[in-house]
Amino acid sequence: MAEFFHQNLSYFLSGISVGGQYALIAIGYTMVYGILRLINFAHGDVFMCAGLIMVYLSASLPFVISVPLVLVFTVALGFIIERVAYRPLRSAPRMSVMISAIGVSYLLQNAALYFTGGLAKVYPALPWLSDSVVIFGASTRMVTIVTPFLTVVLVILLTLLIKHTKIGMAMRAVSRDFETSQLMGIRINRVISITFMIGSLLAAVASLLYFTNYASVTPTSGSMPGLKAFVAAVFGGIGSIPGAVIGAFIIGICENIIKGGASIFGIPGSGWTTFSDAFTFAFLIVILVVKPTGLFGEKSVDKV
Amino acid sequence: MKELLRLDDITMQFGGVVAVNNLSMNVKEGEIVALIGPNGAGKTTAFNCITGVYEPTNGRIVFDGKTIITNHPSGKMQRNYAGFEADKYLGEKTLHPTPDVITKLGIARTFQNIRLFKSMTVFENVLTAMHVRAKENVFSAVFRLSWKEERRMEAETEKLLSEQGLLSHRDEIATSLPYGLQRRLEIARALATKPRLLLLDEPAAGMNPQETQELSLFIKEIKERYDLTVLMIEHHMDLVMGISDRIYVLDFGSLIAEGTPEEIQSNQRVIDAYLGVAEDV
Amino acid sequence: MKKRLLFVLMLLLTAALLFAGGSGESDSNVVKIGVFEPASGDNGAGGKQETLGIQYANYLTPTVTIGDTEYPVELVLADNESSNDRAATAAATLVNADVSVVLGSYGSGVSIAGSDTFRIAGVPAIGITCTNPQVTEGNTHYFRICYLDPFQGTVLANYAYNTLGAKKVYCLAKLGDDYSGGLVNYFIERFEELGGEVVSETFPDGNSDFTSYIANAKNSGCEVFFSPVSTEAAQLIINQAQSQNLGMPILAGDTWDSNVILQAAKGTSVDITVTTFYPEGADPEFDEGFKEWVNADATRLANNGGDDTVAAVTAMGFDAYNFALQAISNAGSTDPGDVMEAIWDTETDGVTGHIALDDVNGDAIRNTVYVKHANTETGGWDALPAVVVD
Amino acid sequence: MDRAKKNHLIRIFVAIAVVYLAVLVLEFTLRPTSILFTVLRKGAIYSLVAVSMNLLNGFTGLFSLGQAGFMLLGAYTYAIFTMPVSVKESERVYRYYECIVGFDTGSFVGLIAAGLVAAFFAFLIGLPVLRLKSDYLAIATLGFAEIIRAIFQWDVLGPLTNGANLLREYKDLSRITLPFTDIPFPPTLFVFIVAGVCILLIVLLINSSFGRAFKAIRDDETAAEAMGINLFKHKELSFVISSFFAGVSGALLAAFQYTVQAQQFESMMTYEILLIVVIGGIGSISGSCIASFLYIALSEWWLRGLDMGKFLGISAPDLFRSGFRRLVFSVIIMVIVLFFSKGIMGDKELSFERMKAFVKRAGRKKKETAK
Repeated sequence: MAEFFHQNLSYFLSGISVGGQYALIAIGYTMVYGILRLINFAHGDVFMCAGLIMVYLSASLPFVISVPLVLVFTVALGFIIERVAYRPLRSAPRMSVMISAIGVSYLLQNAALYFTGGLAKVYPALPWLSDSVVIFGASTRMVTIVTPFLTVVLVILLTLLIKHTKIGMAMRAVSRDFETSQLMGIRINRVISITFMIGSLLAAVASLLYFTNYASVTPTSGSMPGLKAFVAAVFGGIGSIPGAVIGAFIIGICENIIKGGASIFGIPGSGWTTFSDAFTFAFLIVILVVKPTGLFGEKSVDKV
Repeated sequence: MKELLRLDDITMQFGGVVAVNNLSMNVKEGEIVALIGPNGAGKTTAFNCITGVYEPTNGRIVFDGKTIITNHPSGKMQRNYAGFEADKYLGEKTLHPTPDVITKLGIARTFQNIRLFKSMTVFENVLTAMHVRAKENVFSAVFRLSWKEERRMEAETEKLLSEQGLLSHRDEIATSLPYGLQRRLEIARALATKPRLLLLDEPAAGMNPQETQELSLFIKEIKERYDLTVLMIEHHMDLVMGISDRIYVLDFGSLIAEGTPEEIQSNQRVIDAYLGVAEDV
Repeated sequence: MKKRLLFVLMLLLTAALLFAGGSGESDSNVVKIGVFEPASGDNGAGGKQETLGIQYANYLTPTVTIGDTEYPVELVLADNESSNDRAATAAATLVNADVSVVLGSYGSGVSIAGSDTFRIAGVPAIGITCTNPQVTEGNTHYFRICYLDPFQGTVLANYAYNTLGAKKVYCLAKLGDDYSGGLVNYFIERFEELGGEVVSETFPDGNSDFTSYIANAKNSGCEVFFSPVSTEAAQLIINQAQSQNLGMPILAGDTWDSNVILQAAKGTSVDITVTTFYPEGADPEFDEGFKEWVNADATRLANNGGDDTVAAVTAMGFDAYNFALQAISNAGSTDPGDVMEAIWDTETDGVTGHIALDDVNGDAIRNTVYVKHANTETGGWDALPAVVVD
Repeated sequence: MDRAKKNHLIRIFVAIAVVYLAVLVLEFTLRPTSILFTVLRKGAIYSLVAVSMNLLNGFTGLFSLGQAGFMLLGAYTYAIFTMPVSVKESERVYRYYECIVGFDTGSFVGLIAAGLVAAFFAFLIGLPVLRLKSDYLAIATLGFAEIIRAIFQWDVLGPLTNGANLLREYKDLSRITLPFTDIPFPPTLFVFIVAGVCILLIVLLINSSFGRAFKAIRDDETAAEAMGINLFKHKELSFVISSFFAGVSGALLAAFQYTVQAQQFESMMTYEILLIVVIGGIGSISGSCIASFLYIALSEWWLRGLDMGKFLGISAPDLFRSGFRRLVFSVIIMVIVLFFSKGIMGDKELSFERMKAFVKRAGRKKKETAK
């Protein structure tokens, strides 16, 4: 047993850590969906851009300055995307907004492709976070240990913000009933902007953690984590923050268990790892078919 | 007269809200029956139960002597069921077909907030409703092997439109029609499915007295011409009292009265619950 | 307003069409050589270094003599984006630019994918570092100046078994990648023949979490980590091997011979050994000239990965260009068909050794594999004894 | 049939005949590797898949993002079916596996099989998925496409799919011959004929009683159901038919590319097709076709100069370097999505009257601006 634990600890460690990073991205998806009913396909790419911004900034600035600047720039990026690509379509059919989101995603990826020259950029090693540590005999990085705790702290802060501040109340109102809250004098555009900014901020934090672990940024680095985070959000019941976080941890851990399947279950590895990404989607479909509203989602009744 | 539709103990409960409570009623062949009641009394919910949009929590619906819908509270519903007769239908196998099956049986409906196919012309709206009775499959349709059937449907649509006085608007987009004509088109579309029972959900909503007058004639006329039985929800008392053979009154989901227009007009409970309020307005 | 904007947009597009149509003018006084290399995607870094070698050779020898006339040589670059489905279009671009011969590509998959376009157009192509046998097999238009995977895989397996003394090896290839999949396959064939044991896995496209694979390697008791993947993935593997304390030597093929790897490995305790085509220092004259040329221009320096290390693929690119020039001048014509005929019998002496092709598939006859070890302190390569197979 | 309608149909047929004739003429005059053929072929293939997606998204109102997955199924089926047995037995393609498919067929059978396999899988996938609504349907179909991609890369299926490796040497465009002969079929014409016939079938479907039922579902599900239209049956039908044609277009793509590999059928491909549908106008067949050709011409041809250092006669190698084309291209797409959200055609179809009117209006506008 001890031997088993010792051998396989590293799978769970990286599962929990990547799960925490997915969770931070997933919150951005779930909040935006809660308010606008929009799958913000560009969110994963905002995450990737945060990584690239860090690469370029840290080349000339010390970390004390570049890290806060990354957060600021990413938040600004989120704000601008909402302003330029989504706000003009507020009254358009939902499909157009979703297509605009796909367009933004395409644009961000291609812009990244152009500016990086299509090459992978090496992410700088952040002091302390990227130090190696050994826990229970498994060696890993500090960031692996820090991520779950940081995630939980940020989620608690966010929950407090939503529960107890005025803007949080406005967010809840808007996600409950868009039109009525508009009539009640809530400044919808402001609420939506702030939602996007919070989402981007968390994505920036996630990018710091994620790319410290997997230190190379390519134009498509954001798409897979983005999709997985979205699945996590759906799994938890889209619109529900705790749901998204729990979903993200489950997906992160399962994914790593599949990759380590040969070692954990003693199954000879006949290409199981092929399914480490596909698994996420299989999981998603099962959830959607069995419980379409996810773990904590609310059921809505169509009025006839 | 033969009974065409019968509701037995129909209860519809959404979570803790009982929208329709133990409703039993019947409609005989060739009648015009009205279902009235104040806003939120559960009239439209009852319609939705009959047409298969909702699955009633408890009760049975019989159409033309055949049980078409039956259900009893089960699972989570059983624990918080608030209606009557909870175990009366327990033995029966539940049955809740989708709305299209009900339509094929011969029950057609209109909607409270007109639901026309908004991208289609008047002609296409009616033609689409013919699809359900069309004798063709997807191959014969694509390769135009069933062009005779298509011609027949088109001819029938033309006939139906001319009978409803809509032929002059044939190629206009349905939603660009004036309100009254949209209502009329919706009825025409329902007729295209060849129903025996027509359910009208507030056909006179938003109409002025003169239009309402015309509508009442229209309903009588189509009833005769197509040999229909009509069940309608309506707020316009003139219309209801003018053409109904019998009236059911719902309040807070429960049936509070039934009878001929004269009986209803003199029923004290109805006056208290409904007409009294209406007179104030 | 919108209508007008649309109209202007359409006018612009029509104009673009006209210009694009007009750009096909052919200049009969120039010899065109197509460079079919990735400048982006997984293999972008390697592709750029290989292109640099070609460009440097072009800088040194900008003309070719056909008969008695000297013609200037123009390089036509097309980016195949390291993607098999874009390769055909990039190949078509080159063919339409009337090139006499095509050089490339880095990465076997794109070469195979672009191959049919060249075949139909009758344009010869010379593979520089695509080592998968399928590139040249069964066709007469694709040639190659490097050794093949069965050869490289055998050498690597021998090295792992005999020199490193490993009995169990962990192999990691990228899913759907002809290069790494092929090399791992030949490696396994040979290694099992020698009596060793192998654990083999693949990772999907876009994967960046290698910690589980590293844990798998450790848990299955392997002694060598063999992963001849793209430099993109290599960076991540080295990085995570360091943090996870892999504790076994990493063995890889020619792709890892890149300064990207050196930069990632510098200051770590990862033990990396690679096989390659050319060790820096084998031809000092070439090395110095190239360094000077690269350092003279910021773009070149960036394309070389930010420093002036001489990658083996650069040397190969250099040789390929000179080989192609030799073939053109042997053919005495710029016609692709004539060049194709002439390539079979062309021989040159390049910085990576003598180049001559066999008569079956048009593959280079090579018998030397160079071995390098990454020096994690200096961030350079230490040359190990080369392996010569007779 | 009244005369106006008849004239209209005749004019359409004449126009189509002219296009096909033009393609045939080009085929014998231009060099076979001309970029124009790339645009024409790929444009026709994308037209077909865009129209098939339009059938789902535009005409039935089902937001499905599984197109790439069905194209993959079609492409692989076609490649495996039409690859000669001698190639399958040799080591040229199936190098690491023993191919278990012991037969080969002609390209026509291959195309039909490609459609049928895609349709069959669509049928199975549709059973659970089509009960979902809008975004959830989109994300579930996207998920299925990714799962299909992973399955086709699975080692265990290697004897069938060659693992994750390339398939080639099947009946690609250079190997397709006229039936019962060895005379090569003009490749561009072949693509045009297959795509044209398929699009014609879709048009016939849309203008049939079933097409009207699809549109009814798109306009108002509740009302459609109340009119006796079985939602699930019709959605499934639309899904299966759309996937059939996506499969055929996948097969054509495989034939066009000479090689095929599961890896390329990623979600970005579906997004591209969706963008084409939107640019052309959701619910417009001719719009989808026009947009496909424009899209392909822009991305593969007209903007290529942006990558190669020279565009519109302007030479700026530092600005116009690799990747700039795609950047400009995505900006153009964003402009279209934001400012012309109805697309080129809206939900109308192309007709001579409309073209005449457009030219007239544009002419007037031009005069006005000139003043």
